[in-house]
Amino acid sequence: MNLPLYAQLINLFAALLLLLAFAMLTQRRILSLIRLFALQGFVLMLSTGVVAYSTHQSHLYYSVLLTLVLKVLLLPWILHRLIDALNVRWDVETLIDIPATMLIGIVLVIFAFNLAAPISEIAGTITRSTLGIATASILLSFLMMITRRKAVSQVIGFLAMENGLFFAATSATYGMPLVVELGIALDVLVGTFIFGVFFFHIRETFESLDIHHLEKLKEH
Amino acid sequence: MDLSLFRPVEAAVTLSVIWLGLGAVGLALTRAPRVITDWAFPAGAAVALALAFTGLWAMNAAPSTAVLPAGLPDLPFHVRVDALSGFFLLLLGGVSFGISLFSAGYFRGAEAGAPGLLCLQYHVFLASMGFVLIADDAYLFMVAWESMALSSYFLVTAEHHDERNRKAGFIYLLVAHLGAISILLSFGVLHGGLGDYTFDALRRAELSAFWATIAFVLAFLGFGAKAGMLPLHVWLPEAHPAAPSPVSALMSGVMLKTAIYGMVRVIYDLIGGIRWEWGLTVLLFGAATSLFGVLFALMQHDLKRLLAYHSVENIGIILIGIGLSMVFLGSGHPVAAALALIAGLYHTLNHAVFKGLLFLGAGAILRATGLRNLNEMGGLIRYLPHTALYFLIGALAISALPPLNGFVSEWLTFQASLQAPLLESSVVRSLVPIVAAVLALSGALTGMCFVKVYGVAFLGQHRHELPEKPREASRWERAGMLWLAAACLALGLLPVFMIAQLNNVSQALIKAGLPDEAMASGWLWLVPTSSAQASYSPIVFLLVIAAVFALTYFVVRQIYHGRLRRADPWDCGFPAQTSRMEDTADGFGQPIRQIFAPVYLIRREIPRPEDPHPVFKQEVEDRHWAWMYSPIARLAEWLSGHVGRLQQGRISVYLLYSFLTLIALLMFVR
Amino acid sequence: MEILLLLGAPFAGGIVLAFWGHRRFAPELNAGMSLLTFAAAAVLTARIIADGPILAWNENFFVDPFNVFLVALTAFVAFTTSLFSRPYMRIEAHTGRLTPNRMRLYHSMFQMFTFTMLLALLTNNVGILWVAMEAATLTTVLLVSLYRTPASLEAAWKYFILCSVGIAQALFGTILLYFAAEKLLGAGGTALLWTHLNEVKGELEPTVLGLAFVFLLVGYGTKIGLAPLHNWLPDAHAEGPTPISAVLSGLLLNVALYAVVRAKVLVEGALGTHLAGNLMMGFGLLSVVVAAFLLSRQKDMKRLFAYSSIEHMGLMTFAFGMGGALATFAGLLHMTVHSLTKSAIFFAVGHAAQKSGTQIMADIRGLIESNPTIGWGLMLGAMAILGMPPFGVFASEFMLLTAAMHQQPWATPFLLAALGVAFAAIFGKVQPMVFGTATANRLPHPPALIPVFVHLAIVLLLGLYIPPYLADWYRQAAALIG
Amino acid sequence: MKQASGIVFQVLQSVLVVLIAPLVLGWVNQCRAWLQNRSGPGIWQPYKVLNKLFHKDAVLAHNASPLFRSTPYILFGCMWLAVGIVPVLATSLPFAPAADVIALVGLFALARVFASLAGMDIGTSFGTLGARREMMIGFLAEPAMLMTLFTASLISQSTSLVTIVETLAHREFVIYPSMAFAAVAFLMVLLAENARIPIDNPATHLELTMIHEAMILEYSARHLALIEWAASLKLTAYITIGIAIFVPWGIAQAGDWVALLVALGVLVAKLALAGAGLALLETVSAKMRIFRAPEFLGTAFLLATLGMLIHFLLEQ
Repeated sequence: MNLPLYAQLINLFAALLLLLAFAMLTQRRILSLIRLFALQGFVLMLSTGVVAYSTHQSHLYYSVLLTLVLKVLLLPWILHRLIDALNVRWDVETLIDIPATMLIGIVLVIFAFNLAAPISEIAGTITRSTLGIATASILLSFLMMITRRKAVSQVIGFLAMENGLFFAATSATYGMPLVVELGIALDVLVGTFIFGVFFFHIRETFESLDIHHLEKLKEH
Repeated sequence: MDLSLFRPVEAAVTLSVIWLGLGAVGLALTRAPRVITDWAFPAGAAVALALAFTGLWAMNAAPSTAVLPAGLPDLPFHVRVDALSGFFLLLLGGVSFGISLFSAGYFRGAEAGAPGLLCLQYHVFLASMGFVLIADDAYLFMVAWESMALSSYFLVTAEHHDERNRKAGFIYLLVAHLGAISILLSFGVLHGGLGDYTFDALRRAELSAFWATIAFVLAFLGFGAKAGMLPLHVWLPEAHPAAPSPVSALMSGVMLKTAIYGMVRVIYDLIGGIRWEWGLTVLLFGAATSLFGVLFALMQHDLKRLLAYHSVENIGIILIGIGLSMVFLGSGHPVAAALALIAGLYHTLNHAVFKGLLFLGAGAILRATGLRNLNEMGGLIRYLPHTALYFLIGALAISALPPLNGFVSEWLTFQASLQAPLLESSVVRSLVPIVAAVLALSGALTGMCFVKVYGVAFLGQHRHELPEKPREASRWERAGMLWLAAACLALGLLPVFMIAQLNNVSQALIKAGLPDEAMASGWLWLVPTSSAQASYSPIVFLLVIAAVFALTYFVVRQIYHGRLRRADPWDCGFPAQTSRMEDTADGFGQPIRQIFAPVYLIRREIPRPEDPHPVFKQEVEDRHWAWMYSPIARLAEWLSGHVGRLQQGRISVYLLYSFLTLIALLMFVR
Repeated sequence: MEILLLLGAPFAGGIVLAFWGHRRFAPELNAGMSLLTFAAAAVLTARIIADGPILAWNENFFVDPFNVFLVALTAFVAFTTSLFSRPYMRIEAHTGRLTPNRMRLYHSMFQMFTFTMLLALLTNNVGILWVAMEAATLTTVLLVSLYRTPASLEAAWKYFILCSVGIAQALFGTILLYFAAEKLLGAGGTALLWTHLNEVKGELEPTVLGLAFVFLLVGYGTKIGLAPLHNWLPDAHAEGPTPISAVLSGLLLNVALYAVVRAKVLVEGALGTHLAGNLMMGFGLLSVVVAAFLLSRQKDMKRLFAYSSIEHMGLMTFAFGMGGALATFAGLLHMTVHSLTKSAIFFAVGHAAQKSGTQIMADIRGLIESNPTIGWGLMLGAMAILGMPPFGVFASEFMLLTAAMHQQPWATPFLLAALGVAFAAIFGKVQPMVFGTATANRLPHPPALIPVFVHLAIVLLLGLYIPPYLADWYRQAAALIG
Repeated sequence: MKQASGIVFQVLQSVLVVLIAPLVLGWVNQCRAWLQNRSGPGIWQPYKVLNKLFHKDAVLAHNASPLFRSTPYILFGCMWLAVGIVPVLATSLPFAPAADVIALVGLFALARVFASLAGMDIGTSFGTLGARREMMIGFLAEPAMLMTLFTASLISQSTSLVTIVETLAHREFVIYPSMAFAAVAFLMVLLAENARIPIDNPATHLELTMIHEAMILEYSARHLALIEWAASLKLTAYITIGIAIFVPWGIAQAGDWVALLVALGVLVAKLALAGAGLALLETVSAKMRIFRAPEFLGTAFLLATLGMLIHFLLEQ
């Protein structure tokens, strides 16, 4: 089948997003995690732009702008500042070793595609196949949050999940209503700030950002 | 005044509300304890008396209903007073009258602390019992039921500095609450999904045999737990002794009876369509309970604990009566059923009276000597002559000795069990006599137990040096005991009147009563079915004995002489006589402990031969803890241990939980 | 208009207190703002009772019997909590556990939290609802770690991560909802308005809504504290300052449940099956059982009552899942009485902890002597929460259990066992704290126990007499939820 | 007229039985003496003993309570009532309906309780010991007795002795297997309740074994006399109950003077036989250890219950 160009582009970006999600899942070093996160944001912005252009959804341009400012520039910058301030550049050790994580990830992707298939059937939008990818990247970043042991990388996982959601929103439904988008963006921003505050508190309390310090409250 | 406007139900509601009001007054007057003891409690007693008369009135009047302006939106509080609740109101009022009088004297700086709070809890307790008896919808019933448990819980823990009292209160409220939930579920079964919880609706809903049986079992267990039926009795011997004595009297005398009321109300009235299998269940549980209760009572040396175990026994006897009537009713012999039901209800009343009396007596002893342990008492008849007399009456009554009231109800129960030949199923027919045998055995054992109690506590020489000479009970206290003792005599000598009243109850409840011949045979002769079959006249009984007594006394004095010499006891010429040589309470129970050894869980500490100060210790414990309660507790512990593993602090694991939940649900949905 | 005031008061309060929150009069100001909010809520409620549901601000706000009673409840509990927090936070500051800056943060965030709660309740826009829920997390997370102890940090961190991740799932659910709706209602704002969705719920795409509900349930369910998503809840309740525990238990959980119920209405409408209800029943029952068994292991009293909150939220979820007029009525009533009782308990617990300088139950004895009001407050509160009549909790549990016995008999043994275990656990731990011989010190400021007894009085009233307007208010709500 | 003669009969019977009760005791002792190749004291001995006792001065312990003093009279009254109720000579006496078999057992229980309380009153070691043993015997004997009587009353559909006697006496002779069990049980109870061998030995004051004697150690003179008399009354009452239930033939209706004379003769014969039999039994059997007593009575209880069951299984 031959889709129109922009549809192919969107699918390409979608594929890129998935790839990046995998890359983040396997990435050991925090710095490069942040770079990957920024890159993901960038791809997200591009895809949103294409969708906006192709479907003439004017309000999507705002979200393009939003993505650029927030996900490509602001958040990575904040994260950089954080790890500079806390100098936690060392490698991230994971709970499960990388290959196993990869395998689980692949299983998840298949699962997500199956999940999204029936929906994509009924999707009216040109970008039907992307929903599955969005779902997949959400699950993948979830998996990443589970497997990481450093607070920072967990946060990055969370943000990546937001990206996945955002992508789902734009590609599957041409974006949510603007007010909602703004609200979401605001929450993400505030959230990140608060995360930052936490890093400092945790650090000054435990001299490290390793979350195995945070395992005292338990039931046995 | 127009009686059509003012019916038993209004009277009952008003009086219960007045009780609540008295409680509030008591709380308000915490600063003035004397006012509370001198006015609030006597006022409560007056209310009780009025309530008793209301009950009597209701037993001879048509059922009257009313709706209170409160409750759930679709379910305002319905109240109804019919013959059955009338009878129990009579019980509540009559017994609590004596107890309130006693309390008026007792709570002046006795065991329990602030009279203000006590007055509140005491009267709320009474009022909630009143509401239990007149409730006509499941919700009001449950509310009153649990308020009863709650207020009595606070009374039990009035002495909360004592660790044992706290433990007792805990077990008590726990069992009460579980029982309540089971009753609640029984109501849930009964109301066939129509969102209406009035008892009328519950009566109307017809159930399949299966669901009816479920409802019966739930109700039986729920009320049984409150009544102290085996094996749910464990709270009773803990809680009743812990409370201040008048409260123990109230709990043992009246509260247990509300459980009987609930059982009769729900099984006979609401569920209906009684099956003889149910009756057999009740019968067997009753027999086991009565035997067990008295056997453990014989092992006690704490007076109040002993009395509590006797409550267990008597509940068993009452259950035997009710079970018999259910068996007869279920196999279609309404007249015999009526007889058994009347026997059961009459014993309910009698037990309320004499058990109340005995607990008050125990209270008087406790107050005079500060003792609860029988092994330290002795010779009290010389210090507390009045209490001794009243206690003797109570003891004879509970031992089912003619001509007192305990005997009448046991006699009726025997008569009912002798109707067994009517039954078709030969199994049941041959089970009933065995139950009768058990009843006879436990009756005789009760006699032994109270010879022990009275002999050890009041007779002989006292085994314990008291700080000062014990003082006889105050006027209020004596009045309370006198009232109940008189009731014992009256119910024992003139049973016919009460039986006639109970006949109304049974007419109203199972549409059957005693045959007319029985009713027609006059006030002197108590006749269950026909005078050819059996008859009993306590008055003739008493008169003959009295006459012979007087005659002999007179004759002996006249023909011979009345000369008398006082000397030391002879005792086979044994030189020394110390109080340590007489039997203790434990010693008195020793033969029983030997004969029924398998029943008990006995822990002995036998001193080593070289022990300079040998101490022989022996504890008799209840097996039910071992085989029933501890395992449940351990199971819960174990489960919670494993559930606790879920939560072991690692955030990654928590994330994993939500992740897996998500995946699982997604798979489930697709 | 009332809506403007209702939302404006706490928002303004949040801004103002962000600057003056450390002043001497700050607690009074805080209480005043809450009072203003409560007044507005009362007016609004009166109006809704008078002339039915309203839509405001081009349909962005929607008030119907269901949410207005939650609005009133929220405003009321927020107000009483602010009253309670006056002496409480003073004492905390006095004992040096809090610096002025943190007082500022506390007061401002308290108001902001109220704002987000009310916004979540009032908005008609499912998306805004989500935003408000997330914002609620953000406002409270720093309060949980207010004491900066390692434990509080850990609790806050878990709270933050778990709730954010959960809420992210909810967002995806919302997106799917929008995705399904825009085909019918077209792109743009209207497709997220609950009223519109409710009208067309019949035609919504079942498969999509099924998925959407799963994500929404997992998302908001994390906030409700349904097992096994509940793990943040006890930590957050136990480590934060007590007023926050009170509002978390009393308000946040309710609002999250509100969101799920709103979703359930749509999904059931779309699927025509009872799937959503069954899921909710399953989660509810699981939470009840798990919480009941965890109760007996607790040593920290705030943790204990946190678990009891999980148990009761489970009961409500079960009730709403079961559906039917009676059960839903019971659920709504239980929402009300639970938040009142639980916040009252937390008030009492807070002062008890301050009085004896610890939250460890084993070290607390004889409250009834050291301070009878606290002692009785705690005892009666515990009795109420354990479903002892004549308190209102019993009324709702009565309806709930009887309804369950009729509709879902299989569930009643679990409920029975769980309630029994919970009773044994809580009661067995509260009794020794209240009774016995006292071990306690004086408080620098007189405790505020009026709220405790006001709450308990209302709960008692609801147990004995439910005013008719409240009743048919519930009934209308029940009719809405179905 | 009927009433009047009924009253007369009632008084006559009671007085008669009360008067001959010691004679029965004396007869039993005499038979025992003969069986043991002793020339006994003669059957009038009990009367002499009573007379002697009545003449003596009563000696009372310092701490004796009113209960202690009134007990002998109560016992005597109870036993008098008992023999007044049991149809010894004639049926349908006016007092008869006042108590049925259950009440009769209750009456004996009442007497037993008072006796034991009196035993504990002084607080001597032997008194309490006796009381405890008495109650231990009693709590097994009483239900056993009740069960035996129930067997009879199930056969005659009534618990009133009169009806039992009349149905058993005046219906055509039927063999009831259940009654055999009942009879054995009744005999055992009789032995136990009246402090006879093998349970107790009335003729000894051996501390280790005595039961009944231990209780009344502190009594003297008139009190003791009354107690002894009551004891003999009790024995007579039990024997007559046994007669009435198991060999009721020859009893008279109230108001029938001729039949009365016959009945009197028959009664004397029956009593003589019973007494002799009792003596024989006591002679051939040996006193058993006190802790075997429960087994003995337990057996009686089981036999009686078994009798009832057999009645239900065979005779319905």
